[in-house]
Amino acid sequence: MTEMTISSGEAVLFWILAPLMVMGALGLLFARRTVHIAVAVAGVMVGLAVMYIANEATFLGVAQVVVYTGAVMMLFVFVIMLIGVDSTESLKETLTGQRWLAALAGVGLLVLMGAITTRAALPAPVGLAEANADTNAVGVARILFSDFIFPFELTGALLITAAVGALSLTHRVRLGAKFGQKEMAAAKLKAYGAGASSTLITNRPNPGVYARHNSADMPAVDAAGEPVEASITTVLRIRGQESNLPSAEELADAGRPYGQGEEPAAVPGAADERKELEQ
Amino acid sequence: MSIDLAAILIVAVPLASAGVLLLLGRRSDGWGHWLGVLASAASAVMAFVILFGLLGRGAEDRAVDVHLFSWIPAGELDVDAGFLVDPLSATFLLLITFVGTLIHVYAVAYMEHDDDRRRFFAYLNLFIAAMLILVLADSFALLFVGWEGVGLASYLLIGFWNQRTEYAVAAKKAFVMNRVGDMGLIIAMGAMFASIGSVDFETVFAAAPELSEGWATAIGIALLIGACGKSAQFPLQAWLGDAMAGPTPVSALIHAATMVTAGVYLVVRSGAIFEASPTAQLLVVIVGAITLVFGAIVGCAKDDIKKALAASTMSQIGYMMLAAGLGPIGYAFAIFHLLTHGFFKAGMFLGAGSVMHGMNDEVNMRGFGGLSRFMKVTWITFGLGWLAIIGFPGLSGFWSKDKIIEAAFVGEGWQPWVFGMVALLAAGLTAFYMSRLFFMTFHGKARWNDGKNEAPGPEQHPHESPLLMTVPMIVLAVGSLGLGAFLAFGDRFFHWLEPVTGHAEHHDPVIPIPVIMGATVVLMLIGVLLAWRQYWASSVPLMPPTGSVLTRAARRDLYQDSVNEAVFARPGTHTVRTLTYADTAVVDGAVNGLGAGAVGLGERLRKLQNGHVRSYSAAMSVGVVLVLVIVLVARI
Amino acid sequence: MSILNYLVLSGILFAIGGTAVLVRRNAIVAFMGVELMLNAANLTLVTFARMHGDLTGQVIAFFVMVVAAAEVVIGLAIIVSIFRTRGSASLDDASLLKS
Amino acid sequence: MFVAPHIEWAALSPVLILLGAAVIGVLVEAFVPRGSRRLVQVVVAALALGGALVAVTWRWTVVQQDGPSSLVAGALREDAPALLFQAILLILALLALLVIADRARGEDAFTPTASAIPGSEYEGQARRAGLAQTEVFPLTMFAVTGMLVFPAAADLLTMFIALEVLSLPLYLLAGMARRRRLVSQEASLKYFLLGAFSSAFFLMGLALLYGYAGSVHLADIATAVPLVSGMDGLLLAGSALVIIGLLFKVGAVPFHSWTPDVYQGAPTPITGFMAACTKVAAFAALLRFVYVVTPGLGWDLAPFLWIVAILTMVVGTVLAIVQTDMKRTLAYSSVAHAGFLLLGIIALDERGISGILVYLLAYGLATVGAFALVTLVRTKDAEGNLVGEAGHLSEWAGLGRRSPVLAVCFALFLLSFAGIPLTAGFTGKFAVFGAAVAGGDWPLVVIAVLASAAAAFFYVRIIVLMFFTEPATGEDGSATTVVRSEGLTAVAVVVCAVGTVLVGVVPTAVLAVAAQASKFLL
Repeated sequence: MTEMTISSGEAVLFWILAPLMVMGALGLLFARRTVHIAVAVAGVMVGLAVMYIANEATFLGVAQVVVYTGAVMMLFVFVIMLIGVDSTESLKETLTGQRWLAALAGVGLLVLMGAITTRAALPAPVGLAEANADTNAVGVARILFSDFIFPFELTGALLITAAVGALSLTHRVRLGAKFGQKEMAAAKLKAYGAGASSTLITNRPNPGVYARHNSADMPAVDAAGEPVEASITTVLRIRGQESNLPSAEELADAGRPYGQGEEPAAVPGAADERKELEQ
Repeated sequence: MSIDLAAILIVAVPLASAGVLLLLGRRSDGWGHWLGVLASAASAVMAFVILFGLLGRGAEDRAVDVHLFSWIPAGELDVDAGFLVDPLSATFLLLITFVGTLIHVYAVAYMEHDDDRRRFFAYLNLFIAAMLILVLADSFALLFVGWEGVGLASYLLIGFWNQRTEYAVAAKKAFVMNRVGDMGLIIAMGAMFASIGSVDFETVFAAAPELSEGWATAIGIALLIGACGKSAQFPLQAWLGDAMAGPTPVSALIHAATMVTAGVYLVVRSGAIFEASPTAQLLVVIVGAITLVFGAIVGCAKDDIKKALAASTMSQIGYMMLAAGLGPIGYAFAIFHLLTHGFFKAGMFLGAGSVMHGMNDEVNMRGFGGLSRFMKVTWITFGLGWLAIIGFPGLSGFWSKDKIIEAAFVGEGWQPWVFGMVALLAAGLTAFYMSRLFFMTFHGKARWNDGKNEAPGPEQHPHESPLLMTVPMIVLAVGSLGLGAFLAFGDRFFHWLEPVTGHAEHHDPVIPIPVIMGATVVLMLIGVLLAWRQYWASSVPLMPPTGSVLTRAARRDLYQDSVNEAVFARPGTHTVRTLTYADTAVVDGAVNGLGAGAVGLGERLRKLQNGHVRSYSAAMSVGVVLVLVIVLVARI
Repeated sequence: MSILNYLVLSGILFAIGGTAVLVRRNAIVAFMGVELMLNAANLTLVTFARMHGDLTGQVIAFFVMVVAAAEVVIGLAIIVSIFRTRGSASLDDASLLKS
Repeated sequence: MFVAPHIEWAALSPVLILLGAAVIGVLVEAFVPRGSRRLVQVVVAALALGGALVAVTWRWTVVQQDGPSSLVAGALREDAPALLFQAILLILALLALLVIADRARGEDAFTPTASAIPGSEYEGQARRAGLAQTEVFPLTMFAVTGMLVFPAAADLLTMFIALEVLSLPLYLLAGMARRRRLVSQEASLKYFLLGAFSSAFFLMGLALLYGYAGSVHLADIATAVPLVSGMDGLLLAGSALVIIGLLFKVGAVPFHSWTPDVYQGAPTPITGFMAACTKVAAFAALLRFVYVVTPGLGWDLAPFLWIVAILTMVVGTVLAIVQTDMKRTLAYSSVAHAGFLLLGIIALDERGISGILVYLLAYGLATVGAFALVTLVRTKDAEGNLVGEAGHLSEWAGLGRRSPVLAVCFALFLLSFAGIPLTAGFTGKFAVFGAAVAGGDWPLVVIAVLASAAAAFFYVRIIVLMFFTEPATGEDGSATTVVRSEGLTAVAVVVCAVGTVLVGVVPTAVLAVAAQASKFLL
């Protein structure tokens, strides 16, 4: 076995990638938005994939991208979407002493792991040129299907467990009759017949057409000239973004070309919205 | 019947009976108690079979090892379960089964009105079986089984009337204190295993003389702790008084005749180990001497008849311990006193039970007095017990106690003087407090409400107990009267025990024997006389004389009694107070403190278990860091 | 430049992952910390494989990926079911069990 | 170039039977109609456990004859200790399965459907529709499979995979309690997160040991120990981390904090199952690792193991004293037992192996039995509706009067925990402490004896509570009641009780078998 040399190209690659990866990992400690963290960690995973390839583990590098970045981290992102993509977390610590313990543990692990590896008199690296003679994938497969055939089979149990577990925690058997369009209509009619005035049989009225920027926030007008409240989606009303009917002066200005009259800032909700966007 | 079979049956019969009674439950309520009596009696018959079997052999062949089965064959540690029948265990077999059977009979009447009488008998049988295993065991491991068994049974029996919380608490206290002693025994076994590699008697005692003194002392002290726990010796004596909460037959059986003497048995049985370590031996003597005096002083001040008897038991076992610690010269005396004590103390406990039976379960002696007219049999039997325990010449106690006092005076240096004088003095104290007890109960003026006097409390109609109760008392009284003389005659008992205890060279005490004997008798008479003056010839105040408001007349009486007060009662009470204080503060304090410390520590640690998973992971990772530091500290 | 650099990097990532488990309240983020720890171990394995000239380390790393994938499925399923119950994935909220 | 590995199918049969049963269980979920699913699952699981037990017995005779051997390219090691650990595991798992399958009052201990939001209308519908989370059975089978591989695992990777195979189903099962769903889900989350955390440490240890020896086979590492120099840091840190990963599973302090929470939150039959079986499996693996890899490291690892053992015994005992919840008390007592068992590991003596075997059998029987009884003691509200298990200790007061048989059995298990003679617990303690003394670990034994004496205190406290205290009725009229088991739990309890007594009174046979298995051969 001959001693392996590490090319300077690999060194350059390492010194570019490693700081980036550490920064990405630090996002795990300091970033506030969950989704940012997930993307940062996914970045670390890609970095790892590159490092695997640099370490003559081509197959693993590709698998890392496919399995980790492609599947595992995306699963994380899915779940983050599920429980609220814009969830942020206050970084204020509530448990007394936890910061100190965490610092102690973190620094301790760092120092110890560093000390263990740097103090060890590691033998000169052999390199995988020989082992990878028939390509890396073939080499890996040989070991996988000979020495580690039993653990390999055993992982099957693991994957089945995962599938069964995920299903039993999330899959719901339908109990009772299916509630389709037909049943929905029948139920609505029944409720209307019972005198529940809040129930509409028909569609809601469309919003108004006196649009200046977004017709969805403008109520429709009934025959008496009064706004129809139900014509605006509740979401807008909760956000306080619905508009009021234009006043007589505004109506008088309606003929003017857009932009020459008053600013749309007169519309209360719009101002808020813009402010939010600027943030 | 062979000795082997008898030895197995003697344990199996009461055990089976206990099992039957517990399993059948209420269905056996009607006849259960008689089954219990029968089982115990059958054991007693077996005990006699064994006795005669042994007597039929030569002195050298009087040790039969009954192999039961191979119990724990763990590698080098090979523990066989087997019984050792020899004169020592046979003596105990007789005591346990004979006295036990009498107490069973007594309990049939005593517990008549208890709904759970059958269960009581099941426990009694269980106790008998466990106690028999204890004395029959041929290894420390099996002895430990019996040891735990009697602990459990006594726990069940003390707490039998567990409707009342304080009784259950007393039961628990006994259990916990015993556990401390048990630890001593476990440690002793561990030490034996480490140093000798075995825990069966034969190997251990054969190897004991070659043991280094350090090991022997360690094992000896650990065994002593075990003995102290079980025999209520200083400093683990506190539970015995509280244990009087149990029904009186229990007190007679467990806390007078059998279980509390297990410690003495252990020390005598392990004689070979103690002989290898003079330090441990000296400690045994010291413990015995302290308890002897302690019990006697406490006995002087207790007004509760059963507690006074319990204090006396403690003190008498102190005598036995003292003797056992003297080495081969004392073993036989210790066992002899144990045997006679078993008879007269059990008799007196039964007598106390009979008094309570006649007095509506009253236990305060200040509320007794003049009962001799109403319960003749009880009076006479109790009187014989009293004479025996104070060492009245000719009665059982005289023979056995005198020997111990003499033996205590044997030796060189300061020890014979100190221990001899302590033993001698205690004889006087014993005479005082036992006479006090006897006179306060049976003589003097009646201080209970007989409908005519002005004594407080409900009206009492003292009456003699039924035959089932008096007959056992009579039998035991006969034992108190003649057993000592019978066994001491021609040193017959000591020759009988010789194969076990070895032959002791006869040394002369530092004071001539007749002088010791004379001094003992004189001290005894002084004690009786003082007690007679204070508790028979003069009236006994209904309230304890210290710290209470008394009438002028009572005060004058006090003045009259001030000598007695000053000599005995006052220092007595003060000492008792100090001792009880020391007891509560130090021993209870240590036990409670350990408990409180554990609870306090627990409460602290509990805070760590705050339910936050992040705290858990923090604990884990800090743990990992610390572990790595510990592991690597030498390397990096 | 020697393979030691990779080992030190993996040590750093391992420590960061471990610390994240302690400081992050969001269960998902804490779990990502665990994943980072597993990946750090993988990097160590791959580096050692190169050092020894033996592909076993790579095979083990591959196994770890599979295990991690299964673990992620289970873990996220548990987190989702907790979230559906409590409306929160904060680890500090889940502290009913304590002494 | 590629040599197909030789696979010893016969020797693998116990694992294969269980794995097959698990897969069949999953298929049953898919294809058998809901009404008969449960019955089929129980039968399949019980047959598989029984079959595996027979297979293990058969392999035992083979190993007695032919000696130990390596299986499937060295992934597994078939030797006497492994088979004995597997046998104990299967017996305990079979007993635990009876408890899991029992439906006292027509309800099992599991939620009708784990996917329902607790307290939601859907959950009520599911309950009324009589749904049952029958996935519990295949999941249990998977867990047992992992446990079965654990004692035999001869390389660290197999050990790691087995660790995950046994852990993942348990994470899930912990969250499936019928009542107190919130707490149960919390237990599941905590167990999962901390378990994943600890397996990351295990993995890092594995990686370091691979770096040290260039192999993950225990035997290769052991041979490398005297040969390789200059990398002791890797070896020591790697061994320590691997041991930590295993100590987490056995619940040793300071890696124990999950134990009380998870034991309390998980469905009680599952608590019994994992308290008994996980401990057996993890101690088996720990034993193999320590005895095979680290004998040469004795002096370097001893301080660490000593400290952990002492902490475990003391903390477990002390915290058990201050608990008020029955399951938590038992959980802390199991922590203390882990400490006692560690004595056998530290002993590094052949007798340690047989001691641990016996101790685990005794502990497992008492644990399964005790938790089985916990499932039967329920609280009843003023209207007489059952509201759940009686968790608080005070609710156990006076049980000896109303259900003497149950209380006596429970007391027997407690006495066995306390190590009172003539119970199995005594035999176990005796064997383990004896081994530790022989190994020269004197101070540890003294601490252990002190701790077990203190521990007796809280066991006795419970016995006093059951027999000598008046039963309490809550202010709202709630009371404690004992439900009749369907029969399965009763069988399990009786078997456990008989076993506890037998191993205590006539331990000869058990000790003799254990003594035969007291050697790990590389």
